[in-house]
Amino acid sequence: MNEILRVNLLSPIALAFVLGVVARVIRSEFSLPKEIYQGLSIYLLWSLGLQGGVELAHATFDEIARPAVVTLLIGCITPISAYLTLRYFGRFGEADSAGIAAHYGSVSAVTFIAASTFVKGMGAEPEGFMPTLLTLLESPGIHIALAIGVMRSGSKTRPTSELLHEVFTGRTMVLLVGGLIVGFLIGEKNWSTIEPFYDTKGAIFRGALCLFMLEMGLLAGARLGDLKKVGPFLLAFGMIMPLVHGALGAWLGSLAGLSVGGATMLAAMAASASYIAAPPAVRMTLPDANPTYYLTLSLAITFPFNVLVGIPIYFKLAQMTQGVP
Amino acid sequence: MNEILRVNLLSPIALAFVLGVVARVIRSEFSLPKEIYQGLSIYLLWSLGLQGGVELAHATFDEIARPAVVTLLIGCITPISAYLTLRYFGRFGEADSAGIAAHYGSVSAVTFIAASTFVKGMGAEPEGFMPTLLTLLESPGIHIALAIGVMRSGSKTRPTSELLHEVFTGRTMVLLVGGLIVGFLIGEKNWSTIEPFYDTKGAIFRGALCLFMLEMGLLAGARLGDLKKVGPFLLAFGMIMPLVHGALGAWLGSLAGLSVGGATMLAAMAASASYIAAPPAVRMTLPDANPTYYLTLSLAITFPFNVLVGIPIYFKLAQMTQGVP
Amino acid sequence: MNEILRVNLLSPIALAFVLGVVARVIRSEFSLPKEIYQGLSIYLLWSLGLQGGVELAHATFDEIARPAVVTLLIGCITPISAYLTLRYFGRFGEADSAGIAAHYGSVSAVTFIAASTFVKGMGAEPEGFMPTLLTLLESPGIHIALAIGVMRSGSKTRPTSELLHEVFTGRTMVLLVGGLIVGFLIGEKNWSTIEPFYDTKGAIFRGALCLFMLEMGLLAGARLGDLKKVGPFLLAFGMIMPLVHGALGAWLGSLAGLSVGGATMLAAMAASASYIAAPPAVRMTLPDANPTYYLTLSLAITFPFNVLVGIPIYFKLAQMTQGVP
Amino acid sequence: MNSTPLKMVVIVAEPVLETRLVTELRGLGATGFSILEGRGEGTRHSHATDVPGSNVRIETIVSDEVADLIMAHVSEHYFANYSFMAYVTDVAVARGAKYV
Amino acid sequence: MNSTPLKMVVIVAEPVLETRLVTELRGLGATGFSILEGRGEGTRHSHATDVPGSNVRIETIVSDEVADLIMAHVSEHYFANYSFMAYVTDVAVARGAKYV
Amino acid sequence: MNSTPLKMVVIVAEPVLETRLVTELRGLGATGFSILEGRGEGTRHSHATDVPGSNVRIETIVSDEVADLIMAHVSEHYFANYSFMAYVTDVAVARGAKYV
Ligand SMILES: Nc1ncnc2c1ncn2[C@@H]1O[C@H](COP(=O)(O)O)[C@@H](O)[C@H]1O
Ligand SMILES: Nc1ncnc2c1ncn2[C@@H]1O[C@H](COP(=O)(O)O)[C@@H](O)[C@H]1O
Ligand SMILES: Nc1ncnc2c1ncn2[C@@H]1O[C@H](COP(=O)(O)O)[C@@H](O)[C@H]1O
Ligand code: NA
Ligand code: NA
Ligand code: NA
Repeated sequence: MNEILRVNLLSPIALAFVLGVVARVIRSEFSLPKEIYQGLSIYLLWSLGLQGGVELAHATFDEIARPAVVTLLIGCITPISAYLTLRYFGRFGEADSAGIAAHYGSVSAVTFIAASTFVKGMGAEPEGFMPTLLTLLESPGIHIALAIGVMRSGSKTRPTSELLHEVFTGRTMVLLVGGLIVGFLIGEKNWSTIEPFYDTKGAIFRGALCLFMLEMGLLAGARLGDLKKVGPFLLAFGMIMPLVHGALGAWLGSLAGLSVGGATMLAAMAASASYIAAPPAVRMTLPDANPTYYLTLSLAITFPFNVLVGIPIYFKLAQMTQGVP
Repeated sequence: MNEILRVNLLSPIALAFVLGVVARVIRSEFSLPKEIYQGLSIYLLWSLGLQGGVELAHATFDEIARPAVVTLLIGCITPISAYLTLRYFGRFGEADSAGIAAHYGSVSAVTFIAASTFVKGMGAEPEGFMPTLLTLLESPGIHIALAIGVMRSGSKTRPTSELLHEVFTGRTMVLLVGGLIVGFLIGEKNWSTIEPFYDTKGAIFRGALCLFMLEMGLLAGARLGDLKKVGPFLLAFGMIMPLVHGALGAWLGSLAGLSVGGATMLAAMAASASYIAAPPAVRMTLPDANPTYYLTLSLAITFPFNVLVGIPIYFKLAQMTQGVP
Repeated sequence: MNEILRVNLLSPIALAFVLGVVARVIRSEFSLPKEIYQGLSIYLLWSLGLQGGVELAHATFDEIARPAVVTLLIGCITPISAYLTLRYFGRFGEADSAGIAAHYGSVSAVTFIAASTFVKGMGAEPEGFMPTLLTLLESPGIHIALAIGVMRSGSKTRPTSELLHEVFTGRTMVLLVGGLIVGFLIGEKNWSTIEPFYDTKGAIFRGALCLFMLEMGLLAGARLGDLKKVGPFLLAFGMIMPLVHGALGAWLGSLAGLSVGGATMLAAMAASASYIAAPPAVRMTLPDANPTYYLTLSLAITFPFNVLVGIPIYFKLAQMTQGVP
Repeated sequence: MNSTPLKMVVIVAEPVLETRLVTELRGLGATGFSILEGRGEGTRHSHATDVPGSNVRIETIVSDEVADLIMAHVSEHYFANYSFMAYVTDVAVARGAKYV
Repeated sequence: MNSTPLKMVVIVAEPVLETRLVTELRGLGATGFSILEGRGEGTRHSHATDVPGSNVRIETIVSDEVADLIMAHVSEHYFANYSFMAYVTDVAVARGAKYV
Repeated sequence: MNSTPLKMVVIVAEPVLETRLVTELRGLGATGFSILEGRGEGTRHSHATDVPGSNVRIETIVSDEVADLIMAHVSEHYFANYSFMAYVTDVAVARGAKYV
C-alpha cells in the first residue's frame, strides 16, 4: 500500500498540484490565464469524450448494461447519503446540506482523469466505456440533491426546466456527450489520424493535464484560508465521505463485473465531488446555501484527498473485493 | 459520390462542426474562450504558411506560373459574378451587392484547410504550392468588389491606401505570407525539427483543427436565427454561387495543369467566402451594407455547405474534368 | 564564423522574430492574444524546469558546484559593471543607471532557450543542469542593482521583504524552481510518459518557441520607435555590454569546466537582459528610473542582438577559450 | 448637439447571475446593456465560480422610472444572498429616445 | 485636494471602429483615452465581428467644448450605420489641466 | 427605493501598481473595489509591462471624506512617476451603508 501511495504522490500530476498549492501558500501571484485554464479543461474533456466514443463503438450492450445501472444507482445513493450525513450528524441547515450533497452526488472529471492515469500506470487497463459512465454520473445527483433542498428548505423554486437545461447544456456535457458521439461515429481510421493529439494515454494529454493540475493546485491553495471557516466536521466529512462512497463504488463496480481498473475508476467517480457543474446550479437554485462550504469542500479538501491518497486506496479496495493478491 | 459524401460527413472536422451547431441549437452557452479560438486560428494559418513555404522551395517557376495566373483570374471573376448575380437577379442595393461580393471574391482559409485534409484523405495529394495560391486569392476580390461598391453606391470613399494597408497587414496575410517566407528560408533540415508540430497532415494540426471547427460550428449556429432575415434568394445564393465558382475553379485548375487534389482545392477556394478579412473591410468601406447579410451568408450558409457537401462535389468535378474514372 | 551566423539567422526562431518586427514596421495590428502569449511562456518555462530537474537528478554535486559558483559570481559582477558603465561613462542618473543594471544583472529565459536550441543544433550538447544555473542567475543581480540604486538615489526605500517576495514568487521562479523540483522527484519513468510534450529538443517545444518568438518580435518592433529616445550611448551599450558580459561568461564557464555548449549558454545568460522579472521590480523600487530606457534596451536592442548575432559569437568565444578548432 | 439626461444603472454581480439578470432587466424596460468582465473584492468573499472574485458588470441606460424599478427589483432579490452591488449615475446620452 | 470638473465621453461601438475613432478623437482635442473590451446588446443586433455582440468602450476625459465636438461628430458619422452608443458624464479629475 | 449618494473614485494606472494600491485604498477606508483590465493612451507613453499601454482600472465607492483622502494620497505618491489617472464621480448606491 505504502509503495502505491509513494508512486502516486511522486506522479507528475500529484506533484504539479502540490506545487500549485505551495505557490499560493508562499503568496505567489502566479496563475494560468483564465482562458488557458478553460482551454485546457476543454481539451481534456473533449479528448476524454472522443476516445471514449471510439472505444464505446467496440463495446457490446451486455458489457455496459450492468455497469451503467450501478453507476446510476450510485448517482441516486451518494447525494442522499451525503445529505443525511450533513443534515443529521452535522446538524447543517437544509440548504447547506442539500447544496453540498449536490456536489458529492455529481462527479469531478479531473478526478476521473487522474484515476484513469493512475490505474493505467498500474497496468490495470480500465474498460473503454468508462467515459460513458462518467456522463451518466454527472447530473442525476445534482437534481436529486437540489430537489430535496428545494422541497425542504423554504427557498423559492425556479423552473426545473431551467435547471435541467443549465446542467445538460453545460460545458462538460457538450464536450463529453458530444465527444462520445463524434468519437463513436468517426471510427478507427479517422481516429488514428488525430489519436496522438487526443490519446488520453499520450504525452500531449498528460502534459496538458500537468499544467491543468498546477492551476488546480493554485485554485485549491487560494481556498486554504477558508478551511478554518468550514470547521472540523466538514473537514472530516470531506475525507470520510469520499472513502465511504469510494468503497461503495469499488464494491458495486466489482459486482457489475468491472475490472480492477474500471472498479477503481468508478470508486473515484463516486468519491469525487463536482466543482464545475454543481456550484452554479446550487448557487442559482439554493441561494442561501453558503458557497464557501461547498467550494472549499470540493476544491480544497475532497479533490486533493482523492488525487493524493484516495485513488490508491480505491485501487487497493478494488483489488481486495476482487480477491486480487 | 454518396460514398465520398458519407466519408466526408463522418470526418472529425465535419462532425465537430455539426456538434457546435447542435450545441447552439439546444441553446448551450458553451463556447471556446475568444483567445483560444484566435490562438488556434493563428496556429493553423502559421502552420499552413510554414509548410507551404518549405514545399514552395521545391517548386519550379513553370509549375506555379499557370496555376498562379488562373488563381488571380478567379480573384477577378468571382467578385464580379457574385456582384452581378446579387444586383440584377437579386435586385439588391449597390452596397449590399458589392459587400457580399467582396466575401465571395476572397477566400476562407478554413475551407482551404478542410479541402486539403479531405483530398489527402482521398489519397489525392495536392501540389505543395497551394498555400501560395491561397495568399494570391485572399485580397484581389475584396478590392475589386469594394471598388465597384464605392463607385456605384454613393458611399463616401475612404483613402484606398487605408484599405490596402488594412487588408495586407491583417492577421491572415502576416501569418500566411510571413509563414511562406520563413518556411521558404529555413529549409528542410530546420523544418524537420519542428515538422511534427506544424505538419498539416499531422495529428496535432488535425486535432487543433477539430477544436477550431467546434467553435466554427458554435459561431455558425449562433447565426442560424438570422437565416430567415436573409430570405430565400440569399439562402439559394449561398449554395448555388459556391457550386458555380467551384466548377469554375475545378475547370480552370485542371486547365492550368493542377492534379485532381490541387484542382479540388482551387475549386474550394473559389467557392468559399471569406469571413475574416472581408467583413471588417466591407464594414468600414461600405457602412450601409447590412452585416447580417454577408456574415450569415459566409458563416452560416456557404461555409457549412462547402465543408459538408461542397468539397466532395468539387473533388468529383475535378476528377471528371480530368477524366479520372 | 559567417557560416555559423548564417545558420543562426536562418533558424525558425530568428526568422519568426524578424517576421514579428517586420509586421510592426509595416504597422500591422496583428498580435498574439495576451493570454496565449502568457500561456506559451508558462509552457516554455515549465518545460525548461521539468527537464532540467530530470537531468539534475543525474548530476553529482562536484559537477555542479563550480559552475554554480561562477554563475553566482556573474550575478554579482554584471549588475555592477553595467551600473558603473552607465553612471560614469554614460553620465546617467542613479535611478536610471541602477534600474538598467538590474536588467543586465538578471537573465532572459528566452535568450537562454534560444542559446540551448542553437548549441544543440551545433551538436554541442550542453550540461543537463544549465536550467539550474538559470534559476541561480535570475535574482541576485536585480537585488544588487536595486540596493545600489536605493542607497544612492534619494528614492524612498520600500520594505526589502516586499521586493524579495515579489522576485522569488514571480512566474519565472515558480515555474523554473517548481519545475526543477518536480522534475527531480518524478524520475525517468514518469518523465518518459510526458517527455514528448515537454522535451526542449522536441518539435512541440520548438514549435511553440517559434510562435513565442513571433510575438517577441511584435513586442520588440513596437518599441523600435523608442530607439531614438534612448540615444546613441544606450544604443551602443545595448550591444557592447552583452559582448563584454558574454565574453566573461564564456571564460568563467570554461574555467568552471563547462563544455563548449554549456559555456556558450552561460555566456548567453550573462549577456542577456531580463524583461520579465526585472521591469516590475525596478518600476516599483526606483519609480524615477525611466521605463523607456530599460524596456527598449532589453526588448528592442539586447534581446534581438543576442538572438540574432550574439549567441553565435559566444559560441565561437567558448570554442576559442577551450581551444576547440 | 442635443443629448438627453438619463440614468445608467450599474450592477456588479457574480457571473452566474448574468443570464437571469439580463432577462429581468429587459423585462423591467431596459432596451439594451453593456457587459464587462472583471474582478473585485467586497464584504462577501466567496462566489460559486472557480476563479475567486471574478464578477460581471452589467450597465444599462434607462429612464429614471425604469432605473428605480431595477434598483428596487435587485435590492429585493439579490442583496441578501449574492455578492452584488448596484448604483445609479447620471448620463447625458446622444439620441436618448432610443433608450426609453 | 483640488480637482477639476470635466466631462467624460464614453463611446461603446463595434471593434472595427476603434482605430478610426481614436484618431478622430485626438483630432477633436482629446489628450488620451481608456479602452475596455466588452460585449453588449442593443437594438441593432449584428456586427462585422466573428464574436457576435462584442464591442469596444472608449472613454476620454475632455473639456465641455471638446465633449460637445465629439458628440456632434459621432452622431453625424456613426449613428446611422453602426452599432454605436455615446454618452457624457461629469467627472472631477485630479490635475485636470492635463486633459484640456 | 432609497439609495445613498456616494462618491466613486476611479483610478487608471499601470498594472504593477494594483496590489499596492488596493492595500492602500483599504487602509484609507475603502470597503471594497472593482477591477477591470484595459488599455489606454495618455501623455506618458511607457509602462513597465510587456504589453504596452495595458492598464488596470480600480473603482471604489466611498464616502466624500474617504474620496478626498484617496485623491490626495494618489496625487502625492503616483502622479510624478507613474502612468496614472484618477477621477471622482457621483453615484447613488443601493444599501449605501455598506460602503462607508
Ligand atoms: N466599496 C466598493 N467599491 C467598488 N466596488 C465594490 C465595493 N464593494 C463591493 N464592490 C464590488 O461588488 C462586488 C460584490 O461585493 P460584495 O457583495 O460586498 O461581495 C465585489 O466583487 C466588488 O467588485
Ligand atoms: N440601453 C443600453 N444601455 C447600455 N448599453 C447599451 C444600451 N443600448 C445599447 N447599448 C450598448 O451599445 C452597443 C450598440 O448598441 P446598438 O447600436 O443599439 O446595437 C450595444 O452592444 C451595447 O453594448
Ligand atoms: N484624457 C484621457 N481620457 C481618458 N483616459 C485617459 C486620458 N489620459 C490618460 N488616460 C488614461 O490614463 C492612463 C495613464 O495616462 P498617462 O499618465 O497620461 O500616461 C492611460 O493609459 C489612459 O488609460
Ligand atoms: Na460523487
Ligand atoms: Na471565393
Ligand atoms: Na545578464
